[in-house]
Amino acid sequence: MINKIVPSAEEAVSDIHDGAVLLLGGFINCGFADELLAAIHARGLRNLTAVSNNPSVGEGGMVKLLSDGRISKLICSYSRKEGTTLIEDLCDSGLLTLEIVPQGTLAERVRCNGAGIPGFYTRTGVGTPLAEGKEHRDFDGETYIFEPAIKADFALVRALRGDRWGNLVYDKAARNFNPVMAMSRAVTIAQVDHIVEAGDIDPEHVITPGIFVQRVVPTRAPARVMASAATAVQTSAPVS
Amino acid sequence: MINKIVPSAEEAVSDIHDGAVLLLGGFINCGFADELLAAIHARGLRNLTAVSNNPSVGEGGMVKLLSDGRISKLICSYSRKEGTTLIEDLCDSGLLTLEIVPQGTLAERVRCNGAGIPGFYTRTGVGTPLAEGKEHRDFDGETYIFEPAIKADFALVRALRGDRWGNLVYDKAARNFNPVMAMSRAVTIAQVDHIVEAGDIDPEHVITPGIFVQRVVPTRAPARVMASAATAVQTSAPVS
Amino acid sequence: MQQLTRQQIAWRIAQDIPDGSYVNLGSGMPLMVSDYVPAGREIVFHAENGLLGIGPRQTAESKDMNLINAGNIPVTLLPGGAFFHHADSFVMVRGGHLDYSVLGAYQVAENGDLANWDLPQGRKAPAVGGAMDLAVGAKHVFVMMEYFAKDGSAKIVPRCSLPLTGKGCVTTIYTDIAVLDLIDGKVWVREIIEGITLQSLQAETDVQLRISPALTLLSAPASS
Amino acid sequence: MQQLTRQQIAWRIAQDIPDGSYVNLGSGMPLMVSDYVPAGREIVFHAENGLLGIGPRQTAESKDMNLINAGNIPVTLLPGGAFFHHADSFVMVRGGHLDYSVLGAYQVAENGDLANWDLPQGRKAPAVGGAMDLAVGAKHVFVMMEYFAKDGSAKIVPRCSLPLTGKGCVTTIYTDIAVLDLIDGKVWVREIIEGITLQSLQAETDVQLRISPALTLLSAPASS
Repeated sequence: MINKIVPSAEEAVSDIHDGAVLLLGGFINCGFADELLAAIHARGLRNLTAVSNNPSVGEGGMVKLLSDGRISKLICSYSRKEGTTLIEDLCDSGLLTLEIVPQGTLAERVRCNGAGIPGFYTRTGVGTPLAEGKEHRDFDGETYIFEPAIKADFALVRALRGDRWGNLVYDKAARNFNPVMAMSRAVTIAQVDHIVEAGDIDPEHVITPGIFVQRVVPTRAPARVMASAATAVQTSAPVS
Repeated sequence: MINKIVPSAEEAVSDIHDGAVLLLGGFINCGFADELLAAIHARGLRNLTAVSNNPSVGEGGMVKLLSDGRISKLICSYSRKEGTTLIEDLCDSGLLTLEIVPQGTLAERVRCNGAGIPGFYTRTGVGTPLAEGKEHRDFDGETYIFEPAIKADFALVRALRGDRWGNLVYDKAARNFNPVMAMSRAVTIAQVDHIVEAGDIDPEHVITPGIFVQRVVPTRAPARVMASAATAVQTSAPVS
Repeated sequence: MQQLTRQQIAWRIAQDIPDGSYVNLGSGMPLMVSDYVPAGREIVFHAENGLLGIGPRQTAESKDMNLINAGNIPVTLLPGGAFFHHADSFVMVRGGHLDYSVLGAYQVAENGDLANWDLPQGRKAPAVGGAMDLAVGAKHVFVMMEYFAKDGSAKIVPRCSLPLTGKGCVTTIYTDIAVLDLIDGKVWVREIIEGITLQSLQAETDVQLRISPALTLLSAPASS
Repeated sequence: MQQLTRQQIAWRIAQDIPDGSYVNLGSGMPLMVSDYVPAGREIVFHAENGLLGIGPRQTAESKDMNLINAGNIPVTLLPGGAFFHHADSFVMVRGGHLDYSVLGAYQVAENGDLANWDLPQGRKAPAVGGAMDLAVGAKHVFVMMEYFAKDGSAKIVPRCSLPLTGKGCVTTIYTDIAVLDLIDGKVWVREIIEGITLQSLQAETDVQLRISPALTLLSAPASS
């Protein structure tokens, strides 16, 4: 019988090793697997590479990993953490290396790995500082750059519902990078707010089929996705 | 107001031109936009290129286009039509050119076009006759071949439900290539069994978001997806 | 001379987006464009984080923070909207499925080059987000900005000195003073506010400004 | 000497697929493997046309032809199953997410090369389907075939003379006479039916057969 449900976050992350490359679902502060990240922090792991659109907002989850120097490389599209100089300080002190990747390129580089594709050509970034040192190639008179697949050891995703087969569905915009990270060739660990019976998710509605998910962990604390207007921090860049 | 609903198949295909490249959703005989194909046939169009996993089973839809010599090129993974020598006869008489593409490569080549990607590298086909003449390149000690994106003029898809914004959901295995073809850069025309109000499809359940669909046409004849055991023709290859 | 407010620039841009368009609004100023969609038009707004059909901002005191746009603003979804994942979201962007992208800018060059990220001064960590994909992917790239930078120099320049976001991608620039179309490496003034002459604008701009055959006054309702 | 029937080969293959595996069965003979999953094991069967969790064939007189496997057989879906589109289906295949692929073959070479398409005789139009993706993508590629071709020659050959489906991809061959593992370009006989000697099998095979340290008799229940 297939049962991918692991009772605790601690158990689910117990084989993650120092130096591991971690794919993190989530966008801004929405759809991060915060309890898995906390369990990784509690294990004292170091020298981690995080592939995440942005450092999550707030103080929990990956931010604690960052501020405690556990993450030595961050591959992201948006490295700023509004209201703090955390990222800048870490970079200045040599504790953190940044690789900045356009958001769509980040998603597609992760998908490539999951799809058995070594990388892809894109017009995104051509002529910008992010194209420097990359292979350039013309197709039909347009210039593209080659962006390699991102390989990883573990993917940490957050879902609304999941079953023992690993099928997942998400909550609104908390879907974001999660299905893409789950699809990678890494060991995918899903923090799931509601565990349901196999078959409870209509097969037409499954977003991440169980084949992509190795472990399902119930969320311990109830979802806190409601925020008062005051705490709904805007993290917009000043332009763009 | 957005209203992509076109009352008739005839009107929906009225700007398809001789020599057009058509992407067809459908697999074996399941999920083809048969009424759109019939309307194209009725227009007398010629020299069409069809991108389709296989010639559909039965005598309607694309088979009539094939047998009447309207399709001059077929890009597919499986060109046989069991119980007939239609394809062989057309090829022998020089009326039809075949391009055989592995099934997963076909899907990804179409997705590439929709995603702004000029083609992709795959291990699929390396060392086989289908790799001949293609660019070979090694990544991490593995050999890959380059497969170019497939450009097309129109995509003809079949869906279960659709709304005036062009959102689509499919019926079970009739989903197959349809969302992939819809996602291309072509003009996508969807034959839809049930037109519903915008909002009737839960935004969490939408498979093809309306941005990918330009026209929605109600199916005229009721869906005939039930077959008695006797007519459930097997089209399996003898091996594989 | 009455310069347009940011709200008025947003209003002006909204007038140029036809019914049924698929549009991505960049964070910050461009998000205001959605407040000024003319009555009778349905515009489908896209967000990078997997939304199509974005409606008004949430108004309840308690916000659902799992329903945000790409600028972390709690929004609603209209009937006909859809959720999807980031890879599909950027199939839409990179694949040319969006009709319009509205972006802010620090500089735009006359050849359409766009610089809208990574202020070189200060020690801010880099942030590019989805802007590079939007710059190359959308059929029309509208820039929304003030005509002059804080130091008084025109932000339309012969060549960007700041790091580029995209090459030759900008199609139209909407500013507080003028609307300018970029066509084949030339800058055409399509609209200009009352009380300023093309000569005086040209005198403060290092790029050659050409008069569009359809030149009209740039104005916007005071209430916008 | 009692050769295995096709049903018995299918039974034998099913014994080697562990609980919880993700498996694609090729059209034709390999589909029989799903009839012999040992009690207590849950195997998730995948079909190229966008199904995971395929259950038994439909038994009603009227079949739902929108619920077919890749061989056009009307099937059912188990609780926990899912539908998805062809691009995602081949992310699973090409991306290495399937544990086992079971394919038929015309020839297998000792280096693991597989030839299972495009019979050169006759004038059949070409058909490759998903076999090339399955050959390179699945973690284990099992071949299910008769040991000898109709002309009496062994189908395990030093080098395939027929067009290849995949290079060096086959991991194990299940036949009516023997089970053979392909490891680093060498062929190891792991099981052989009673009443036939390795010597006599070798005499009819152009490839050097090695005796696996774990060699046992190949047998299957008569009822399978």
